[in-house]
Amino acid sequence: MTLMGTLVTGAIVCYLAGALAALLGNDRWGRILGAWGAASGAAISLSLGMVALASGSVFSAVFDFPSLTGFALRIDGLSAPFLILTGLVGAASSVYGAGYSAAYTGVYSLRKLGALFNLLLLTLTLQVMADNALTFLLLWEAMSLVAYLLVLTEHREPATVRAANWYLAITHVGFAALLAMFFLLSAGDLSTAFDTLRANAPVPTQRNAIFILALLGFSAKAGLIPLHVWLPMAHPVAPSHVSALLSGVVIKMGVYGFCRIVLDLMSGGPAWWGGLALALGVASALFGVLYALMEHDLKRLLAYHSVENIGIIFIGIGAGLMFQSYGLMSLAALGFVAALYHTINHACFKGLLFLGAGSVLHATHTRNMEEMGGLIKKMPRTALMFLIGAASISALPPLNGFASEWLIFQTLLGGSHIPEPAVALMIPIAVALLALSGGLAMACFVKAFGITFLAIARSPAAEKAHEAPLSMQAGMGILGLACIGLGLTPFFVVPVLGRALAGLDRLAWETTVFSLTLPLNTPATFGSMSSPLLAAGLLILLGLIPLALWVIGANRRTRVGDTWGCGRIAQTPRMQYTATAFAEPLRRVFAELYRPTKDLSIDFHPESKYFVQSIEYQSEIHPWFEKLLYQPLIGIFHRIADRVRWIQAGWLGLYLTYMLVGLIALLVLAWWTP
Amino acid sequence: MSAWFVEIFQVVFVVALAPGLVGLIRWIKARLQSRLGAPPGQPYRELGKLFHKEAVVSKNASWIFRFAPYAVSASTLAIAFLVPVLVVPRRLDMVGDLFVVVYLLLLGTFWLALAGLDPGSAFGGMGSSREVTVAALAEPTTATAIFSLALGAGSTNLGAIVAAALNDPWTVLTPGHLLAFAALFIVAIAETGRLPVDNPSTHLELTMIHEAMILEYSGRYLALLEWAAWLKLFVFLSLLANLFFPWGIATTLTPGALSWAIVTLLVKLALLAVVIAVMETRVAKLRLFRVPELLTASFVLALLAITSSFLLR
Amino acid sequence: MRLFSKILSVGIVTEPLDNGGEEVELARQVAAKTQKLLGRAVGIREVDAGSCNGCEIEITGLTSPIYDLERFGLCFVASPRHADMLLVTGPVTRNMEVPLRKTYEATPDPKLVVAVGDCAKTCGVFQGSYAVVGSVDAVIPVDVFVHGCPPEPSDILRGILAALDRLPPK
Amino acid sequence: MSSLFSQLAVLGSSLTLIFALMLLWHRSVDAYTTAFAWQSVVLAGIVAVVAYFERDPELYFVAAMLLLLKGWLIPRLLRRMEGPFGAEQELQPYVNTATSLLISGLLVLFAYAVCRPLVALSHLPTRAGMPLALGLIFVSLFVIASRKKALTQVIGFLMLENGIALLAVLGTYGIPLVVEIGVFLDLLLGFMVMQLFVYRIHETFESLDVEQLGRLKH
Repeated sequence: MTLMGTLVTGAIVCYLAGALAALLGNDRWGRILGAWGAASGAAISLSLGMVALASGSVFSAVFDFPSLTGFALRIDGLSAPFLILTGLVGAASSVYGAGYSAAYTGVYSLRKLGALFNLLLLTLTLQVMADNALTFLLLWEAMSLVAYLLVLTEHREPATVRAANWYLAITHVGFAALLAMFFLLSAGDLSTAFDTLRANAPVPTQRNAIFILALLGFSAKAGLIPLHVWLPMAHPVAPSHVSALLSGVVIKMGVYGFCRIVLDLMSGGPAWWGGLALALGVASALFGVLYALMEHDLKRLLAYHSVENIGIIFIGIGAGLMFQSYGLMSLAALGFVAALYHTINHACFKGLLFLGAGSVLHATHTRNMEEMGGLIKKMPRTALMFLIGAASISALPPLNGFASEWLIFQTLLGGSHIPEPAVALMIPIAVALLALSGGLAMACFVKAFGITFLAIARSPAAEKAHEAPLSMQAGMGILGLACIGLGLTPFFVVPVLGRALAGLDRLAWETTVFSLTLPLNTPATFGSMSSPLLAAGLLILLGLIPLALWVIGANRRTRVGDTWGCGRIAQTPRMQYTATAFAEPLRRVFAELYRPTKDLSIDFHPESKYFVQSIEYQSEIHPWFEKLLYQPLIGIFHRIADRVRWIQAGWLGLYLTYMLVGLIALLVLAWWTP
Repeated sequence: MSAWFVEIFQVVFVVALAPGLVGLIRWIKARLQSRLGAPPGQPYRELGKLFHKEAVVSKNASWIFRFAPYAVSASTLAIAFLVPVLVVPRRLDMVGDLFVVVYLLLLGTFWLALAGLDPGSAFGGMGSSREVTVAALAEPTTATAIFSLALGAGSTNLGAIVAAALNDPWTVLTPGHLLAFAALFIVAIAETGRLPVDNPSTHLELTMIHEAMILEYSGRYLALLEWAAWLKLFVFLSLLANLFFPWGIATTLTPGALSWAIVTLLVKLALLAVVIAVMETRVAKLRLFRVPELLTASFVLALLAITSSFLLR
Repeated sequence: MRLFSKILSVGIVTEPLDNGGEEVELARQVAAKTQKLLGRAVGIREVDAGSCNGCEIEITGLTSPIYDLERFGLCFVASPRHADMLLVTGPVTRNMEVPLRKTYEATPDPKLVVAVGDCAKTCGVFQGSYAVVGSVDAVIPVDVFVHGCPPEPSDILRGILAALDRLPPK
Repeated sequence: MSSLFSQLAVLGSSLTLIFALMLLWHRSVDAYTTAFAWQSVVLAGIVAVVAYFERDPELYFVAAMLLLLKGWLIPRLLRRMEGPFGAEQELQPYVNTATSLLISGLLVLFAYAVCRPLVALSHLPTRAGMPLALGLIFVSLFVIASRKKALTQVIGFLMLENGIALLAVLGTYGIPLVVEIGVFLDLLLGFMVMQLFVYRIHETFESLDVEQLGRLKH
């Protein structure tokens, strides 16, 4: 057995053992052993991905047991980055989950949670290895269902059930699209190996249909606009370590699937494919961050940011596809590498942020930012970790978000090489909107960190907050280190990812060799950036400034006093800026996009209208395009459901008759068709 | 060796002259208001005084508040290292391009905005909220203007852009170039908190943007933040001057070329200082909610800049 | 255009400051070190402790082109944290006692206090009122008093400069 | 030589476009009039530049006419019209300022896309300015469509006319002088008629808000 085979088996065994231990053990040991199983399985997944990238070898296995016929697995370059991010986020969130899920003891089933968590990691690990449509679809459905059950963990909350139902509905719309897509792609035989599919190119009209179906199916999973509605509902209600996995890894499977089908199996297509992906990406990036800004539920805010970042990833992929269609191969490679890099980075910082939000939730029992504040003094380590995550997602140098966003910018700048001017003119608009969403993300995370962790506690719950237990800190620490590490080493990560793409055999890359020198020169020779030097420079300057102060003999005395408030007697938390107030200027600026509803009612004194008894002001923001898109659909479903209600009679005999009729019809059909 | 010496010298030069530039703008403005005004060296005295005063820190503030001045000044200093002020080509060009500069600015804004929220004062929150709004809305213009500059030079590296403009001095007059200059000038005004976006000499908390965030700072912290803000203005103006009108910048390391570069840079900056002072005398501060309109206008300018560079390429 | 031709025709209107009458009274000796440190750059925070606003009108005159306090390196600042000197006017009312103390505490050391107007020293016509705590030096230490009801802007300027030991020679 | 010519032509066209954008940014009719006057001056300058490089003395005459009529006479008349109505302000246009600016930016992009084949065919050194002239026409039309005050619309119309003139100068180096003079006369006459209308609107509604015209139906 090869090394990779051993690793695959090891991972499967670990996950299954973890699931079993969680099911059989008592609350305490089941929880801890389940977490160990998941963590060690994830560590193996991580090393599997690394081995695959380092050796460049391909692992493949076809199972021929009677019960597993047609089940085929294969690991190649494209699977490897996804294995790595599954392993990284999986390991961190299982360690974290060991401490975090203790709070569920006696409230919700810990056994189910632990077992499902292991199963989710198992399906995720296998998903990226699937080597035929049947395996892919089976695992896809299994992953969706396990994730659904995990979202349902706190099943006594009505909001949770609602969110889980939305998730289930949309994920199945996506599944239906994928099913149709694979039928078209494999001409009806779902067990055809992907290798055969690569060799047989479908006709162009079919290709377009396949692309549209793939985009629909995978964007439903990835949470691309307009199929993102389930994401801000389902991610917040899941347990936080599960949210980290959902936002960090599960939605990335949409990205993986899209890359697998469109890049690998169909090896690119006409320019409008890329244009469509790019446009959807830009829209997701912008709307995701805009709605995140208005959100005061910490976890929902993070979920909307997932929509934004998936958008950024699709910008990279879309730009890459466009360049590929114009034959600009090195730029295309750059786009895909940037997208993959951002995928891994997003998994790290979003996982970290969800874990941090989980610690806050654990300590304060609320997700509402307006009831937090001052937590940096109560939970300094969580605050530091959240700060690292916030700086990374805001693409601040020298952390990892910056490295990948910089690459995406560089890719887009290459857009001037596109010979079609009408297309080329669309690129600057994408650049501008990407920059806007980057700036807004920074604003949003100043809000998220500032209102949550800084100033004075806004509620008794926040005052009584406590630092998270060690296991949770360790979970956050892993991802925090990953954020810094990935940020400092783009000169290493980029060539490695380039090699992952070079493994795709039918993509004829011109340049997949990226320079390994310290600065990161992009292949189109557009710009250079060196984040390790930048980080070193910043650190040196940070040291030099206090030194300079000491040299000039600056006064080093510090006196602690009250916050200046124009001489008022005392400061209360209510005098602080709230999250709502913080985002108000942007709400006004983008009023045309938000279309907030306003509701003002003033109670006058019965004697005179110059005496006001109470003023009530309410303003809400409902995503109007969701209403525009989903309301009619839901209406249609309701109407159809009303029409076909007569079928239901609640009488067993009738249902058996239906079955009989159905069976006969099938047999007749089978008899007719040769 | 001498190349590295010049790099260091450039930063020292920028850091040393930054307060003087602000003093000069204030002095010209005072003259335009029929006043004698403080001498241009006044900001140096202010810094000297602030460094020797004690610091008062709010009891609600955390380490973020104390760390932010260092973070802000370090990121601004890093920008001073990256921007070509006197010489091209540069050794440090590979460390960061124009995007790095823009995101380092955002890094400073990020820390300053957090520091504004930290003491829990309403003013600080207001300042942070407005600062991040303006910073976020200025981003599209900046990115688009960078795009149009990069189109001309084939690179986002600052040294390459300046070198390209030096090679072909007539590109300076192309509309793409001029429009991008106008767009970036508006961004520079918004980012450095000058009129009509923010009034640097206001004392009314409700109209402040930048000042509101540093209302809580005193002593050495305040000195660092003020210096960083002045440095930002200096770097922004010399960036504008050198990217769009690179005449005079040294291409060799001879003392003659360097001193000529210093002279031309000072002349360019003095001209820009006069422009800013005259403009600040002429225009009133915009209402906060007209600022986005101004930034939109700058974005449209940048977009036009790109379209015309595309066409003339 | 019209604006700038006007500016050109008006020219500089700032009047030189001479060593005027006996309106300035040094309440206590300011440390030489402080005077040296604050010498030529002073941030001033104005605190109205309950005045009739007569003094405020005169203080507003300081920023005008005629008196132009900026030529001495003085400027008004927005927060006591940025200030080196408090310019206090009026008798201290009960409501303003705590804010005045808080402002004094909020100002980083070393700092100076200049009390402007007769009320600040004697409480003026408000003396003995139930709403008044007393003169400014009853609440915080004062370095210089400037007499007058209200004092002229140039007297206020002289008072500020006296605290810094920078009065122009007679 | 010809590169300088084309640079100047494009620069001038960009300037005229920017003056049109000012209409969207400012709110007072006074500023609109100023913008229009400067735009006309720049237009006259472009015509003079074309005349210089193409050695076409007739165009000098056209430039002078432009300067006199649009740079001086019409702005003067416009300012005089403002007198009786007081300071009119465009406070609530149909589309807000920021969105208007974005839309006009996109309109210019669109103009570039539309002009692409035209520019590719032409060999004139001025061809690069043609998309900008078309953009000016689009933006002026947008001003007329999105603004409520009658005076703004009049200025929008005048800028539209400037755009057409610019396109003619850049695309064909001007039309015959006779036609040009006829156009000028038409323009003056049109302006008079519009002036009359504006007076009547004001008389009837005590306001220059063209939304009020909807009331004429009843």
